[in-house]
Amino acid sequence: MSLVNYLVLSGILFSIGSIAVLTRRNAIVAFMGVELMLNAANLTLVTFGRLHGDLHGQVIAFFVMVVAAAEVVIGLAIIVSIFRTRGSASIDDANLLKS
Amino acid sequence: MNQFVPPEIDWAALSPVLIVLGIAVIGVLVEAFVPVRVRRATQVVLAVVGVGAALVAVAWRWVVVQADGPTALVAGALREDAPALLAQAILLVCAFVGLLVIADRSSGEDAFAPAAAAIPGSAYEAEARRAGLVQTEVFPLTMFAIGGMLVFPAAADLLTLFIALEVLSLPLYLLAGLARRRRLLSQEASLKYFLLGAFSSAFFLMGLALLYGYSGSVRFDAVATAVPATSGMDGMLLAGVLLVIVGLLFKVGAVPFHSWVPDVYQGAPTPVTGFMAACTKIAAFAALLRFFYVVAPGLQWDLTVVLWIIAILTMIVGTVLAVVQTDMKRMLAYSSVAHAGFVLLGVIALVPSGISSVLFYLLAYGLATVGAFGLLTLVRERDADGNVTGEALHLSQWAGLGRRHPVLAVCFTLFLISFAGIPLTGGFIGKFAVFGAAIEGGAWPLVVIAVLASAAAAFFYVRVIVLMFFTEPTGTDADPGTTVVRTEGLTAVAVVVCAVGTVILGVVPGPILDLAANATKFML
Amino acid sequence: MPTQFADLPWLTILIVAPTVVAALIWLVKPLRRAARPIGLVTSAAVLIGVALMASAFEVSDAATVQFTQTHDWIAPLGASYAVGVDGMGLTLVALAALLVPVVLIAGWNEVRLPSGIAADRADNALAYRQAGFVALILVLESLMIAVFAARDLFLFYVIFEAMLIPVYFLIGVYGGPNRRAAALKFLLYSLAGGLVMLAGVIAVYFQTDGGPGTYLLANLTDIAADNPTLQMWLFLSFFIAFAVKAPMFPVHTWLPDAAAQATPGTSTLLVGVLDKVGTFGMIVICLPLFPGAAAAAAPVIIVLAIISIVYGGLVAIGQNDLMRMIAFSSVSHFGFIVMGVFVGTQTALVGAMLYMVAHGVTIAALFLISGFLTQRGASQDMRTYSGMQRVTRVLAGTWLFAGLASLALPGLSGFVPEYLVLLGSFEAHWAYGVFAVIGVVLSALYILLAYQRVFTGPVPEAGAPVELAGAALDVPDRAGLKDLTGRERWAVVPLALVILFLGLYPAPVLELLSGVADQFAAILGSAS
Amino acid sequence: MTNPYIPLLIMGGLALLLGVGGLAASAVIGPKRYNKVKVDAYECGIQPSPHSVGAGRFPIKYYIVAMTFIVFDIEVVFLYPWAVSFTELAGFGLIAMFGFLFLITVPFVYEWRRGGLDWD
Amino acid sequence: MNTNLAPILARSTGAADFSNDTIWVSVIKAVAILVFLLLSVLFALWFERRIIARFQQRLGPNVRGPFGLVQSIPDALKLILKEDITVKAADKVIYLIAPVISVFCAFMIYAVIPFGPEVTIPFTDFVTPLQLTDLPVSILYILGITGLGVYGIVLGGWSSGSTYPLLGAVRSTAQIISYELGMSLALVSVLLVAGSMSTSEIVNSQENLWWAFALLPAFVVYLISAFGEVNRLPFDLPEAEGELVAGYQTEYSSMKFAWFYLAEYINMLNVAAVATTVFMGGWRAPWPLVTLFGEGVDQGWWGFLWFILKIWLFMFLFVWVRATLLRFRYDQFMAFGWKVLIPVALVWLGLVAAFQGVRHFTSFDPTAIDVGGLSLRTVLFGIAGILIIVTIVMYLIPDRESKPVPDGKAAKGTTGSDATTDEPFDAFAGGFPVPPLPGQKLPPSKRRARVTTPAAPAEDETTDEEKTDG
Repeated sequence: MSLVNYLVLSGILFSIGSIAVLTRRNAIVAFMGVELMLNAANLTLVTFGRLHGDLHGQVIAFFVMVVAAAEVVIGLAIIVSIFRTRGSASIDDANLLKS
Repeated sequence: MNQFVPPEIDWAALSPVLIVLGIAVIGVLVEAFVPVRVRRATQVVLAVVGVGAALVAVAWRWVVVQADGPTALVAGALREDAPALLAQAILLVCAFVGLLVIADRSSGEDAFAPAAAAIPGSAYEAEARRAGLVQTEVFPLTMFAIGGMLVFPAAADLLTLFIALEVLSLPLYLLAGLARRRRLLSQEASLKYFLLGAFSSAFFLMGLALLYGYSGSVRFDAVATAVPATSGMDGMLLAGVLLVIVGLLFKVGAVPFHSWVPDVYQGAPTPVTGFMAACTKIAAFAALLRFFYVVAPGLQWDLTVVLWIIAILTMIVGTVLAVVQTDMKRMLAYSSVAHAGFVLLGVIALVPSGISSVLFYLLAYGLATVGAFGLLTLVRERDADGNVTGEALHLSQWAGLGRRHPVLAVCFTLFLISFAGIPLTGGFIGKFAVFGAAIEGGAWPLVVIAVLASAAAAFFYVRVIVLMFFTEPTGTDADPGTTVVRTEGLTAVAVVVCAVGTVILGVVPGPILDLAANATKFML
Repeated sequence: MPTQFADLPWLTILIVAPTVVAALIWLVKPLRRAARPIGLVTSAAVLIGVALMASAFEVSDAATVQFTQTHDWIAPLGASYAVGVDGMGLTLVALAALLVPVVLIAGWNEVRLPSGIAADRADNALAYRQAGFVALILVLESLMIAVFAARDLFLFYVIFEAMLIPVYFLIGVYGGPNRRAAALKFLLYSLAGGLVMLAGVIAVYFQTDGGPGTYLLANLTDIAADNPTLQMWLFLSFFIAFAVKAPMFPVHTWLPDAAAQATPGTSTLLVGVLDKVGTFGMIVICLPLFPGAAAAAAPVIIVLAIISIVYGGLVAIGQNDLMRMIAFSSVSHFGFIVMGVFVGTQTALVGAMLYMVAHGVTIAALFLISGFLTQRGASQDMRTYSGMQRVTRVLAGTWLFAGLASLALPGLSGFVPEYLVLLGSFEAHWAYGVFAVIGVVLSALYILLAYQRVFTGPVPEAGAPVELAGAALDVPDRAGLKDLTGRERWAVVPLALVILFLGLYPAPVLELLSGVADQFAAILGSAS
Repeated sequence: MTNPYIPLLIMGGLALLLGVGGLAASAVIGPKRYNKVKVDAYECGIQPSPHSVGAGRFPIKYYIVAMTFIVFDIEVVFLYPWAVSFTELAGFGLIAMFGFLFLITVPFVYEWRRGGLDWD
Repeated sequence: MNTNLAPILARSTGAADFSNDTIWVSVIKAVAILVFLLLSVLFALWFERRIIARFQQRLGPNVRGPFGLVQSIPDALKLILKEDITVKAADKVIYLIAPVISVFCAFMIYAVIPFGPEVTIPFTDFVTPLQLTDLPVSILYILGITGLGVYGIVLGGWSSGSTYPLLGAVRSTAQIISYELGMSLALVSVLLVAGSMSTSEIVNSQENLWWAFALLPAFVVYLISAFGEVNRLPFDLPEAEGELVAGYQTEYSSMKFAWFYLAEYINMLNVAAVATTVFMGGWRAPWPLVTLFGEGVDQGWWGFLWFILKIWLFMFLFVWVRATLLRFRYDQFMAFGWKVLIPVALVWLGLVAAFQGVRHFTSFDPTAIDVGGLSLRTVLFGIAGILIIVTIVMYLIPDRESKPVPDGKAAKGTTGSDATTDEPFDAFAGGFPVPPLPGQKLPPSKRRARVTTPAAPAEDETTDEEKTDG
């Protein structure tokens, strides 16, 4: 299987993720979109690592995972606190700040 | 397989970052072990001393670097060179005053929710407030953010940059949601900041991945050397560079990546807004400078168009939208967008003086920003019973403030005219330097637009001055509606430092400019 | 000539002293109550200082910059602190130094208490406001002296912009009912012009070698000589700023508003001195730095100047507001000055320079005296006045005197410069002169018409309604208005003396100016 | 066979086959006797409420556990490769890992002291 | 893959050699493993019931087959033949998938467990390791699959659309992830000394010394975590009958239920196998036997025997504990995981790392201390001994502190909460009875004399017994 396929896949994942962020109104779903984007980047990294024949890509992916995890923690904390206040995790409901 | 070679680590060179992050860690331990009574005092002292010590360390490293030349640290992940150190110093100065504002307790309470996780408006929250609980986690959080920011200008590879980006962002996401009053607004700001911030860092990461794929490395210099090699993957290279730049532009709040700025600035606790507005911008621009100046020269032709458009949009949109704002914080937010556009001129210029001028601009802007937001924290509303409540942020509430509180109003005016770039303030010299660099870099059409935008921008700064000095106060003498609270003194100190700094930068900027003139070259 | 005077850093002292006093007045509470006397003494001292300095001035060498001081200021940007005056600079510094004490005397009671202040705090509040006013005037004096003395382009620019701030506050805080809009308009116009100039200032930096001392005017000549297009752009960036400042058609619209809303004292300084910075800048910066572009643009500018002259005059005739009338007359006068600068003959240039001084004095007299009247009558609308020469004889007389000076009656200050400008214009092209003459006629019209409307005719009976813009208005008692008080007379006396002096014996001043004019006219002449 | 993952795929395929097959088998073999009560949610014999308690939400406490878990999971992610190449990374790796462990411990201690680990 | 992993594989000296295996061999092995697991579960069901019955002075199943050995088969068949109910409120697809995930993940662990050394297949001369496959990252693989297994439970509980399953699922998730940490940390110290994540290499590294002895605290932590991981008593909170009916499986029936049930038992076998492999020398013969009978007992099909024995040793332990201990309260349980297991595992890891560091990277080699022939093994044993003593001492200390409290039972809370109040606890203060918080104690009840420890497991078993036997 050509490595390009992986890149295409990661491109698709990245697009899906960003579309989810941009169009979905639920904070959690949007957040998952972001995670999908990060993982798409990870896939790209690992693929390129393979392409270049070194382990850097994988190592970077490790770091990215860590960062993503930290982001999850912070994100969950924020979303949960909002959710508790409003009983909803919709971004549209959070519109006290005029745009 | 290569034998693992442990990298040489020059601990001394890392000392500023280590000090700040070390204090942050100690701050967390303080939260865990120090009794509540003395916790806040301990945290404040730790943080202030930490930032001060880091500043001293940066100064020391500056001397060393001036003598011995720049070096690569931690196996090349960081660079210790003049621009990095200068950016760090500027950052620390702004962080220092920002920290003072954060630590201040005007009218007896700080700006942060005592129980951030409590449901706004709940009985528990009210109880926590009554019990006089204080939010002291803000100090470690701030220190972590500062730590990330310190790494930012020095980062010489994309991975380090990415991690620093997150280290500085994550605490800020939280800090944005901690406002004592207007909890819902604050939480919402936090959520928006987080979602959009995470979104942009995903873009940054994809850019990183693409650049890694193109060059086989995430080092700036490796990417730069790979640039001339035409391998049929130019599209990937360009996409990667653009995505990375998008991630950084988001942090500086450039149009079209600015949508978070007004909301977050408005919703976040005002001291945090000041800190964030100043320091994030400094760090992000310093990183953008390094990335752009190291990687972009080979790509100049492709990138220029994009960056020009972004710079123009940023200046125009920031200015135009600021004009129609009626909330002080939103107005300053849009003004900060416009300022991002001005600073971009220095980045785009791609000439040595661009580096120093951008740094100078950021210092001037940072001081004025922290000072302005510091003053915002002092102007409060007063309810029917005469109790002091939240900040008076509507423009109309500032009417006639100059009559009652001339010193405050004059300081605020000073910051505003510095923003507007009127001479004898730091803002003017900054604008002068940046525009100069842009003209030197051949971007004179941008300068023309920037000049026009500055003129238009003056309108909304001046409008505030009009309100403060020329308008009759809305309330009566007995019940002014808007009041100015006494501080613990820390904000006063911060504002005075900012004001004096702004004037010094405007009247005798020579020494600082001389210093900055040393920082005109990035170590590859 | 006492040489010990010449060695002192005169200009620096004159620049710093008022600001220091201003800071003291504003910050030190006990001094606030005595703000007005202190301010007057300071400004008088400055005037004496200027006189002493002038006595040390080498008149024979008026074209050379004297009392120079040069220090590095912002070395990385090539900016220096460089001051010095030539004949023209000295004259204008003297004008500024003269007008400040006059304005302070005239405006002694101008500062009123704002509404909504409790009675028990009124005293303090008034003292505070007065202190603020005096302090701002003094700061403005510093800046005015500095701007005429600046021998460094960067320094000039900085002061040029910084001057806006005190004026802005003077209009905005102490002005009339529409002061806010007027102040804003003033600031935005000036700032926009100034920022355009900033672009030019920066560009100049890169057109020269960009080292230390780059901005010294002495080092700057014929920027970008090999690139006429660029020079034209640079010239325009400066010219626009100066045109806004010296209100020229079509960027004059801020002036009538500002002048009408500001206190008479502020208007005096604004039109009498500050606006001269524009024409001053055209002479000392536009001409030597961009001679080629100036010569190329001169015809267009002269056309604009003529439009200013005619338009200003016509609109002035149509004004009902006394202050606006005077402001529009100034637009017309500034047209003369600009024309004098750009027609390119030495005669016209000398005329323009003298015009600046003369206009400064006459306009000051007009503003101040009109101010005395309008404050008494509580209205600036000319239609509410009539026959005032019977009620306030001295006031009417002095107003007429100043007005005649303004319309260039021979023997008064306006005549010689206007004559010189006309002469110089005819020298350059007959058409310029013809149009300029129309301006002279118009000026006679608006002054005399105004005099007729306000001061002649019957004194209206108290309570008689007057048709005003379609609405009947009860006119306050006009018959009971007081004539000029002693203080007010003392304010007018120096101005009248100078008007007479300039009209009867302008030679000393001309001597100061002609050398300078030779120099600059030569530049334009050689370029074209 | 050089690729060790192929047997895993085989194993996975078989396990899946078994899992799905079992369900299919019972679906085919088992009796089907509809009864309204049978398909209701079980709530100890009482009439079931229309929605489950909390409407499918998890109590807040679990989020805290989840977050803490993530922190330690990260730790483990880094500990494993380090442990395996312990001798190669030598003293540098050891010191780095101790630093890392310390940094992980700090928030843990913080959370402990501030009651994040108390389940009530 | 090869290019990347080649260096890592090349370093592995003790890894099993699969180069002879073909796809068909793998298929056969996989089928064998599945069969082995299914049979083991059937056996385990019987085994558990018999043992528990012994503990409770009963007989247990004894009707079908010798000693009731085939009792499990009709039990299992019955489940297939039952009606497959899908509850109304369920999220259909996930409801269906959840048990498959569970059982799938349970099956997958054994793919990397070595059953024995290289053997010659009987009746052929084909030589192959008794292991389906081995990865350079087998341990990570195991942890990963375990983590994936959580999805089965949490999705099953959530998709049922019912209260009790949801609570059970949530509890189960929290529990598994909490205890997985202790488990992972315990494993790190083994990786440290073994220098590999490959299961076969880890087994080979225990040729001289089982890590269970050298790394006793890690072993203990692992064992305890394993109980939490597989939801067994005393940690069977997700399906605590008294509280949550049957936890996440409440709404499941027929084969879907069977898969959950099966997965649970296979998971027991899984953790037993991992414990065996990582800590107990895997298929290696107990070293006294090697000393007694020579290397022969450590080779060939003998390994398989030792492996099975060791697994069932652990299985016995599970049953033993179930029969002995009571269920934890949830807060105690979480506190134990977070405040005891993880810190202990961390500290132990630090000690091991420091020891190894000193040994490898300094000239000072503690294992080379040759005072009276002290070897590595001796030193490790010494450390283990000291730790045991320390543990005992620590165990004693709170006892001494609690002595002044008149009611000895009050200080049993493991949370170590310091919120002791002097006021007596009033259970009815809020209008309805509430249990005491940690640190609070109930006032002596009037009916105290009549209260005895409820033998919950015993009662369950007997009812179960009657039903199946009947």
